[in-house]
Amino acid sequence: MSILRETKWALLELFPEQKAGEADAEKAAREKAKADALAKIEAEAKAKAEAEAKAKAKSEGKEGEAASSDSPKKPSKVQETAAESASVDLAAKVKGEAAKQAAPVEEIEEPESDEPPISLEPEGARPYGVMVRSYAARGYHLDVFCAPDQVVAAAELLDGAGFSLEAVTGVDWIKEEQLEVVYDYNRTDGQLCRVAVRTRVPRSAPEVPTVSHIFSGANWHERETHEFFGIVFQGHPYLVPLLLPEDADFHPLLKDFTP
Amino acid sequence: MTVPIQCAPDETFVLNLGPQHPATHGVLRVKLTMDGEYVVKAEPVLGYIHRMHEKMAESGTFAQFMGNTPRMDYLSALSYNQGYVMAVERAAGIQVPERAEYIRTITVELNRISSHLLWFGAFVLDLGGFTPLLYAFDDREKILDLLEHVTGSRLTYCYYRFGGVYNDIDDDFITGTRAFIKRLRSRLPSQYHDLVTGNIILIKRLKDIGIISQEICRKYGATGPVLRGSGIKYDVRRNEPYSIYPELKFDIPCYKECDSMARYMVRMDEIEQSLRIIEQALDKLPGGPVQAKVPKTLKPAAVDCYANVEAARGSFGCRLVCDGDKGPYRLKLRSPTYSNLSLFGEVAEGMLLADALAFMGSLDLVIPEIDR
Amino acid sequence: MSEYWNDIFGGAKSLVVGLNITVRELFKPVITEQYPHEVPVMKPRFRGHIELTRNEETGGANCVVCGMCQRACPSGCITVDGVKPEGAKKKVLTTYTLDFTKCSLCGSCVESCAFDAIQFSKDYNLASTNKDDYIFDLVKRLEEKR
Amino acid sequence: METSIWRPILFLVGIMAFAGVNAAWLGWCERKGAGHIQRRIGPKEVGPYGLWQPLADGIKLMTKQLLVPQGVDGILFRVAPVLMMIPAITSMVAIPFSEGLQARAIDLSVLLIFALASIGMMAILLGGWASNNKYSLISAARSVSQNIAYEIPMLITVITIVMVSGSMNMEEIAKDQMGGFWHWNIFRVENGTFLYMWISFLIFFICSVAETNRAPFDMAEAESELVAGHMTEYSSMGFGLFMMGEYLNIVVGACLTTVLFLGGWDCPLGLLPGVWWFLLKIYILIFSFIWIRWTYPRTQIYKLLNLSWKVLIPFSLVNLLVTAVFLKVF
Repeated sequence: MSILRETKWALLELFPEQKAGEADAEKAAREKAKADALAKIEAEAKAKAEAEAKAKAKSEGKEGEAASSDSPKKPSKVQETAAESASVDLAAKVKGEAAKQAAPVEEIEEPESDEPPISLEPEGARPYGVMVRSYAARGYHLDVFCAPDQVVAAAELLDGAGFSLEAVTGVDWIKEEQLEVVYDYNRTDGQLCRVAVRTRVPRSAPEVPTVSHIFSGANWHERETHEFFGIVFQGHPYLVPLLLPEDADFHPLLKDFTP
Repeated sequence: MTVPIQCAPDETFVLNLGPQHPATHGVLRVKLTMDGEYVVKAEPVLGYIHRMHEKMAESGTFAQFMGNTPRMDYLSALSYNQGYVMAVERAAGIQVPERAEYIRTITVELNRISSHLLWFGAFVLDLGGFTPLLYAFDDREKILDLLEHVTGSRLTYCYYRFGGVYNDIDDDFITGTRAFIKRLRSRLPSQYHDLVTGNIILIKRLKDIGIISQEICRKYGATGPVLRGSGIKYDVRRNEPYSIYPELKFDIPCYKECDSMARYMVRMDEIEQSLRIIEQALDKLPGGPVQAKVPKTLKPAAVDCYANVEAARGSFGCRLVCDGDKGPYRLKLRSPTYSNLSLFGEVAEGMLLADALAFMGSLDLVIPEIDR
Repeated sequence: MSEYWNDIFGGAKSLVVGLNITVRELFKPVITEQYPHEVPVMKPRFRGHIELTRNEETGGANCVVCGMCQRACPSGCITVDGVKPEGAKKKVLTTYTLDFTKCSLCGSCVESCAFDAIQFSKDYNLASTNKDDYIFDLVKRLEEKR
Repeated sequence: METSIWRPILFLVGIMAFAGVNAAWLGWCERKGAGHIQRRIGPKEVGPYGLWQPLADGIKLMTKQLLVPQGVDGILFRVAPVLMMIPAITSMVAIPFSEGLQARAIDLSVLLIFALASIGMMAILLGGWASNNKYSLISAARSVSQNIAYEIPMLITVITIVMVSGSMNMEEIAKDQMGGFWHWNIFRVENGTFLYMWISFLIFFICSVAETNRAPFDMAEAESELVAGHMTEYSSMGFGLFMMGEYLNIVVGACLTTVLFLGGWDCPLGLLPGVWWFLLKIYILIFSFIWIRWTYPRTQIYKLLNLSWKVLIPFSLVNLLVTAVFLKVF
């Protein structure tokens, strides 16, 4: 199981509803894929040996194409447009089929491709949950949107999984009267998986629990976010301005701040 | 009349190291609680050169922020150029021509060498050796000349553009770079390793000083040579490949000792690896344009993206939030030394003053980058 | 115990090696440039403050007062103004002021210019004790240069 | 001659001139030497080769205000720089520059010089303590522990020399080494013994570097840790006296090394009068001080004490013992 998948399922613990939905969908997909594969194998059995070899070669070529579109090295225009459109589903399906064809019959039991498919952009407001993003287009793999009180649980989960906290920052969505706090997690053990955990709090009461007891490095990042956005990190041991003067009572990165 | 030095009841005293102090390389202030020569508690106080680059980014267009990027880390300015440019390219979906990627790699690696050379000199200066600094500057000067030839400036380069580089390199630069590689290769063993690395005084001062465990690295999000000196083989160029690095052969130096000497060795080995990278990139340099067709005013769709590069001091991250306007809606600049310095307080506890300063030097701090 | 002797003998050797290197450097020629006595030549791409390019034909500025540079400047240090004489097609430049105190030499202005009207100068001796010396009137400078 | 009033006056003037010239121009030498080691020129603007630079510096230092910060111990603060200079100049009284060229022949001149050298350390202690500055205080504490640690091996090696020469009079010790460099204490091969004396010389040399607070043992000054150590709060000539005292200590250290180990004014080739050879020897030694300073990084105070207690003192004790055995046996 790839690290991306593993982390996704670990993080889905926070969102039971989405997890159940995803599990169902995955199960359905798996069954469908299984049925497809079985049908295909039957069809293949009927076909002649030469034709089979030809088909296999073709599907392998397809697989290579599908795999290359997932590789982060060379972002191509095609892939970017594919990244967040419905065609991704198709690509995943093609890829899944290709994998099945190439794989021996015994491995049909685990048909899903290693990388989870890229999530679709939700219509309207985004619900709490985990989204898989195209690394080439976004620069991170998993995008978690959670309630403010789930931030600590997410941090604990990722800490247990060996992630390190790269940065904490805020975004002021003044039109929606909300402040967003983004936590960037990364791994340093050679496996590539970037996670962005984000949460939104109302501008009028910007309070988020601290994660500085889990990641010591969050101490400074939270202090910085506090002074720039006025977000209060509850339970932070020393929430005084870090970069601004000690007596600064303004929050410069708020959109309505004018120096 | 004598006013005795104020002492706390437990006989500790507070030593204000900085903001102006020879060993803090700029305007870092460290509040040290000392017991004799032992550090009981160390608290870095930042913000003396804070300029709020992130707000400046919000107030202009994408291109207008370019001039700010080199002012953050003035020693590896091109890495910062690259990080920001990559973030914008990612948001706007710009494809960079191959030649431009090669030129970027060559120049950014030259810049990395110059940054490491300056660090080497400044670090040995922290340890009281003055001469190696000037030998390092001698070599660094050659790099600055080369880069000035291409970019037009010597320190705060503003060379990369969205979709390419400002202007092409010429044959003078290529021959000059090759000559420089030869020169530095011949000087590294004597002027650097024999004079400094092998010196018993230096070894005694750095061995087993400032041990950063892998767990501390992870908890504080340390990156770059600090992380690689702690035995974690993580380099953005290799682990999260960008530009043309996947096509080049180079090693990631990594030492398991976790002490200041390990960090020192990582940087010295990185100089050699960067030379290797430049050599290969020069050999493979393709022709073609150096600038993609990019609209004069960029207007990427509303997107939230992240770009990461390996700057000389670690992983520099750029989180760019766009709202469909001509400029960034929010630009978060994640500077590597910010995280690297944040572990100073924990690790420096119980150290001697001289060791704490040697340890601080081994972190390779650039204060404008921390304060932004 | 062997470490103890290693430290002494190995250490002494490393110290001698170091002394050998520095004494050899002592007899090598100096490499520094004696700045006020030897004036360096700036590279062709050197990015100094901007100046107006002279039009070879007219002898005046190339500038058509489109204001692109003014808009491109992140720090707002350029002020351009011009008048359109009766019957003329193009505007004629009257003022081009560069507030060098704010300029960060990013070169956005030169890049944005579609008429090749501004270029980087090679001046670098710009020290002054008077702040007003850094408000450059580029039109005047162009005339002086002529 | 011995009773003439002119002799002390001449010597007084001579020593003062020697000390003054050295204190001023060694700074120039150091800067020039450092410059060329680092492939730069060093001072060059004032006079030919920057030779008048010390005068310019001196005038600058003297015309500046001597700042006495609030809260310092006024008397000690003012006394300390003077205390740095006086013992260094006084030591020169006992140094034989050549045969008969000694201000005052004192039987226990070696002892006198060491006694005076210890006072120099007091100056750093007082200056550091009186400054009421934390860096200075740390510097003072460091310099005391350093000086105590290094005086022991230094004195033990001197005892070896005294045993070999059988005298504590510097002139006698020098005379004992006359007649070619194989008689010098450093290479002494009389009767095939004392082949190990160069070890004593090395110990003594390392100790004199440490005693004079020179890099790599400049724990007290340690500019990258303690700003300027005991001199942090000093300005003007207070600072100047400390600097000059440092250079004079180097001169005294070099003279002492020359007399004890390098045969004093003994001339291996005999081309010039002895005093020139003496001067040549001390300037070679001083150059090596400068050379060392601009080559190595600084040690750390605990490593420095370790070096003394774990390496130099055992070695010098063994050295003493072996010498005693040799003297008794042969």
